[in-house]
Amino acid sequence: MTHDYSTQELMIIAAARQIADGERIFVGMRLPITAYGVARLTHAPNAVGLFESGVARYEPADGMLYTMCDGPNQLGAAWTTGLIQIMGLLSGGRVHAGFIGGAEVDKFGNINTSYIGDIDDPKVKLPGSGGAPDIAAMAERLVIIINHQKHRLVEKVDFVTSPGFLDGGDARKKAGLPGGGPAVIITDRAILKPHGPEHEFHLASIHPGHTVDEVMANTGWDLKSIPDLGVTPEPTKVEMDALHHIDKDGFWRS
Amino acid sequence: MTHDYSTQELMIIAAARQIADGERIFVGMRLPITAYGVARLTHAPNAVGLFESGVARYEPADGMLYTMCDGPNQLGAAWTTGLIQIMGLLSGGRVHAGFIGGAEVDKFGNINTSYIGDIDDPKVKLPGSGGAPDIAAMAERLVIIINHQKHRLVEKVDFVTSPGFLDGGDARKKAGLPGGGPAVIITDRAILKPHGPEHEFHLASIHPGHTVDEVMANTGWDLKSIPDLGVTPEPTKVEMDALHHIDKDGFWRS
Amino acid sequence: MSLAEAVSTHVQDGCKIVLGAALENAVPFAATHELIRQGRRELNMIAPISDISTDMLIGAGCVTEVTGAWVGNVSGGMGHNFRRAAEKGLPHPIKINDYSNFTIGMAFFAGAYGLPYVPVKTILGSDIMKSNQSIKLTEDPYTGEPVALIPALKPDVAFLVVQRADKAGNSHIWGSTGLTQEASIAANKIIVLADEIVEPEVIASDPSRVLIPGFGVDAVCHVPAGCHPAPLIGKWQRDNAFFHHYHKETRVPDGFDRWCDEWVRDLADHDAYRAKLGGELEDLRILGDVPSAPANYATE
Amino acid sequence: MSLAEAVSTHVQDGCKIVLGAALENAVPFAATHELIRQGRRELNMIAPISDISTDMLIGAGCVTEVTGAWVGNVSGGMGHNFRRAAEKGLPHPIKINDYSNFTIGMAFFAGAYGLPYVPVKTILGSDIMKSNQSIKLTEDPYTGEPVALIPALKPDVAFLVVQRADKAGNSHIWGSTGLTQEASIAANKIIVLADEIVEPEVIASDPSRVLIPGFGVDAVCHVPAGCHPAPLIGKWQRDNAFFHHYHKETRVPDGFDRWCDEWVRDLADHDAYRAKLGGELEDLRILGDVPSAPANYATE
Repeated sequence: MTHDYSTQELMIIAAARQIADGERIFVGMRLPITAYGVARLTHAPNAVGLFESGVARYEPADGMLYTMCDGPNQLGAAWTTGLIQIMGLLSGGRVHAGFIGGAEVDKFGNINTSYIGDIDDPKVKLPGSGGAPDIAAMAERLVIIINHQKHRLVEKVDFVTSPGFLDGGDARKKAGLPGGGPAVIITDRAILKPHGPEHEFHLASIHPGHTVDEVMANTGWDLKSIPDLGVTPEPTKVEMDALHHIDKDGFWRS
Repeated sequence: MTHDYSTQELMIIAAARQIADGERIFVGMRLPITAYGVARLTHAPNAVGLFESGVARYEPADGMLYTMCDGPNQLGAAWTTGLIQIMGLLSGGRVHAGFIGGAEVDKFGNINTSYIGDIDDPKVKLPGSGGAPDIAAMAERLVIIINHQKHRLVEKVDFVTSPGFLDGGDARKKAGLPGGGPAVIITDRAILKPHGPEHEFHLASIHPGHTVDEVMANTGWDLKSIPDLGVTPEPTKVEMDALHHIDKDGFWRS
Repeated sequence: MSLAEAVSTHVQDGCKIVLGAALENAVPFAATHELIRQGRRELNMIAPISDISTDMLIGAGCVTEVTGAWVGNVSGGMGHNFRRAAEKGLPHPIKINDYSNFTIGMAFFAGAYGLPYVPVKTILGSDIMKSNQSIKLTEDPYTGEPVALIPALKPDVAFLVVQRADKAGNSHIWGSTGLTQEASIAANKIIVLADEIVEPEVIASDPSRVLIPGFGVDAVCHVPAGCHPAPLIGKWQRDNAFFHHYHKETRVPDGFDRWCDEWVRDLADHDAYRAKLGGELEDLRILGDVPSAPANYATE
Repeated sequence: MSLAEAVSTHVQDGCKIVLGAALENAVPFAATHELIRQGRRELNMIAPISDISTDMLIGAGCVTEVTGAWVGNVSGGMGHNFRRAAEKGLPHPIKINDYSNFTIGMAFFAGAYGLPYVPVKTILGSDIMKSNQSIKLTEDPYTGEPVALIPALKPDVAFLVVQRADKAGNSHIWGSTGLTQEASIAANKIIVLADEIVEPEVIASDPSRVLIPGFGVDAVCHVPAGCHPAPLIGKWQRDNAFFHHYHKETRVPDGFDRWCDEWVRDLADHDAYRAKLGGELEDLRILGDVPSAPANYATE
């Protein structure tokens, strides 16, 4: 099968579709900021992008960003202010969605970016949380982006940096978390969504060219599928044109 | 006896002497802001004036102010910001002194600017607290300015808007108040200071031309004197020159 | 959107309203007048200090609750309508929720940024803890020391005067801002009264000057001198005589009614108010130019 | 005052230090280097995110405690020294006090403004509540709902890079500021690294642009490009290659030592560092001019 898009481009388009018009989104760098740009150029022209350091933007920055604090992300911003003002929107329940990644995610959508192994004697000390726990706790919904490997999609994370549905069922609600929790996991092989009263992540669609067996073999828990399992819709021409308009250098093509 | 200063000018100079160099002072309008200006021009050239609306100044404003928010109080300020930033200095224990007035003050330096009579059916509803309780609670010391009349200096205020020593003794400490409490009451007849372990306000000095009997007759509690009761020192020429430099129109002369 | 339309769309009887939160500057008096004209009732007016704005609304019978630190006339002292309502129930009784300036600041801060309450020491010892029953005296669980909890305060609508905004409500404010940012972010709706409407490029040239971004704003109204008689930094001087006049005229209820007819009810809108002020208003217009040093946002 | 003098005067072994709190811009790397040169030990580094600054200090053996939300290399990912210290105790073990960005923000806010603690919901459900034992899980006394208490955090010294300051430390900052204001006000001492020293009139022309007033500042040092390799809005672009180079060179302890000798220990001061960078630094200097629209502070 030939596709004139890369896997990463498919992931970007899938992520862009998670943004509705007029929404306030915690964007983050790299793949999600590109997805935000595509959404703005296609179906969500009035979305607002938020960055933890204290930046809100309408139009995404012109040019490549290494960090959210780089000059191009501040020039012409809607608002350059403090962390409390921007993350306070989250705490105040005024943010629709946030994108986050991680080293590990488990079947209930809990994310680890802190410690692999024992916290007092970690095998790997990861950089830490940044603002991800705040986003995971408070945003109406969370979009998780991660590479689909068995050691990344695990039965249970070693450390819950950013809470998903915790132990499943009503555990998240009982813990007092106001936000809706993770709505989707977008990987390089498939899309997973929470299903049923346990909120366990199920296979929701498989990217073109991949198989259920392959996806299951690369997942660290006994992955079930939703009843109407399908194939992830391919990017439309309009979406790809928008992506190419942003990604002029073809960074995401390979 | 002739003096070439008015009573109000004497009060201003007495108030100015309460400011030490380098201190951060909650100033307020009218008499205290003039006192602040005199202090800056004489013994406290590095004092900093704070205003609740969100203003910090080195030099006092040029010209007459009706409110702390007037343009002249903002032009050339050290900082124009929010209320939390300025009053937060107070809450954070970084303010040396504050000036406040009131409708009533009692023998323990408690101040009422809220309700005369019963709170549920007040005889007089006063405008309210503004930031005075915060200043009274937190500043290292409080300077109270009030006209010396029997219905203003009372045995016990109807409503403690801004706490002094509460019921006296260690009541203030027990209530958990971090600031040092009222250090002085400057009136148009005398200066009162807390004395002894009860922190009851005593007569500390009498303004030139006034008598102990007259002061006592105009005080609503059985006013005692400190052992070394004296006469309030007259303004010096340097102080009066500074005052006249600020009060060019002679507002405080009569 | 006209201010009349913004008020009729966004303010219902019984709303919790912030009419400016910068204390004595940038008070949106034009919105005060419009609320009186449209006869809103049972409002809860929330502000640390809004000079005579709250007093006017009380006199006009719009208010049943006052939440704040101070109500009066900064030039004249007492607010006569506030006194009559609190002392005699005229035109009808009002409930007063007392705060100090810092504690109402913390209440707005908590409301803005999703904190259920904020623990403070600055109100300890004050009888405000007795009169305002939402404030809880408790113990700091770390030290055992007394601490007062100030619960979050979330207004329904905040009206704000800004020096300049674009059509989308992205707003520049300078000078002291009191609780403008916290009160507006805490509010469910924000209505901006822009003294000047400018091109989006002007606002975007300085995103650090933005106090309220447009994505949080529900209506933008172009209302020159909407702050009169309060000052607006770089735009309008304070009309001190007007405050004294109000104080004198409103000593008795009849006097307030006459004042309110003349200055509010008999005028169609803020344009008519400005026309009535005429040269008095022009004398307050700031004509000088004392510009800020530029900040450079170039990226290379 | 020279930066070397400011460090030797104000920083003792064992201090709690903030080296920038704006996240990835305005990081005071010149102060990082000076702390390493002067061999400070047992520091507790506090910051939400300070890019590779914290990693350098850990590698140089200056740090025994890290308090924050993220330590790494924003360009390269992991911070090798941070990993070695946490995983193998090299050069020696460090204690990690985990926070999320918003909760460390609230800890600074509480420290700045005299609140004993701040109750938040944003950290509920996270194991950070277990790893950071200063955070208490409790019940909101108003609703009975779970809430986490974040106690006040008060650094000993905060170093801040600002675009311009006068000699007294009155400072203008623009662009996003992260927790700069809260962290510095919470700190016992503030040391300003001014990219440019200007006349007092420039700062006074715009008091709303002041983030840190001079009366809170303990030392002002003129340090052009003191942020390198981090960016400073309107002044310096980010040196992305430098971050990648650091990441590559510091994979092994010997590599870090060589890097640290070359770029820190063998250089006398920041002037020598700038001279060594030479043209590479000049290429990052922002030469364009995209000025903010002026704000008028005239009073009449």
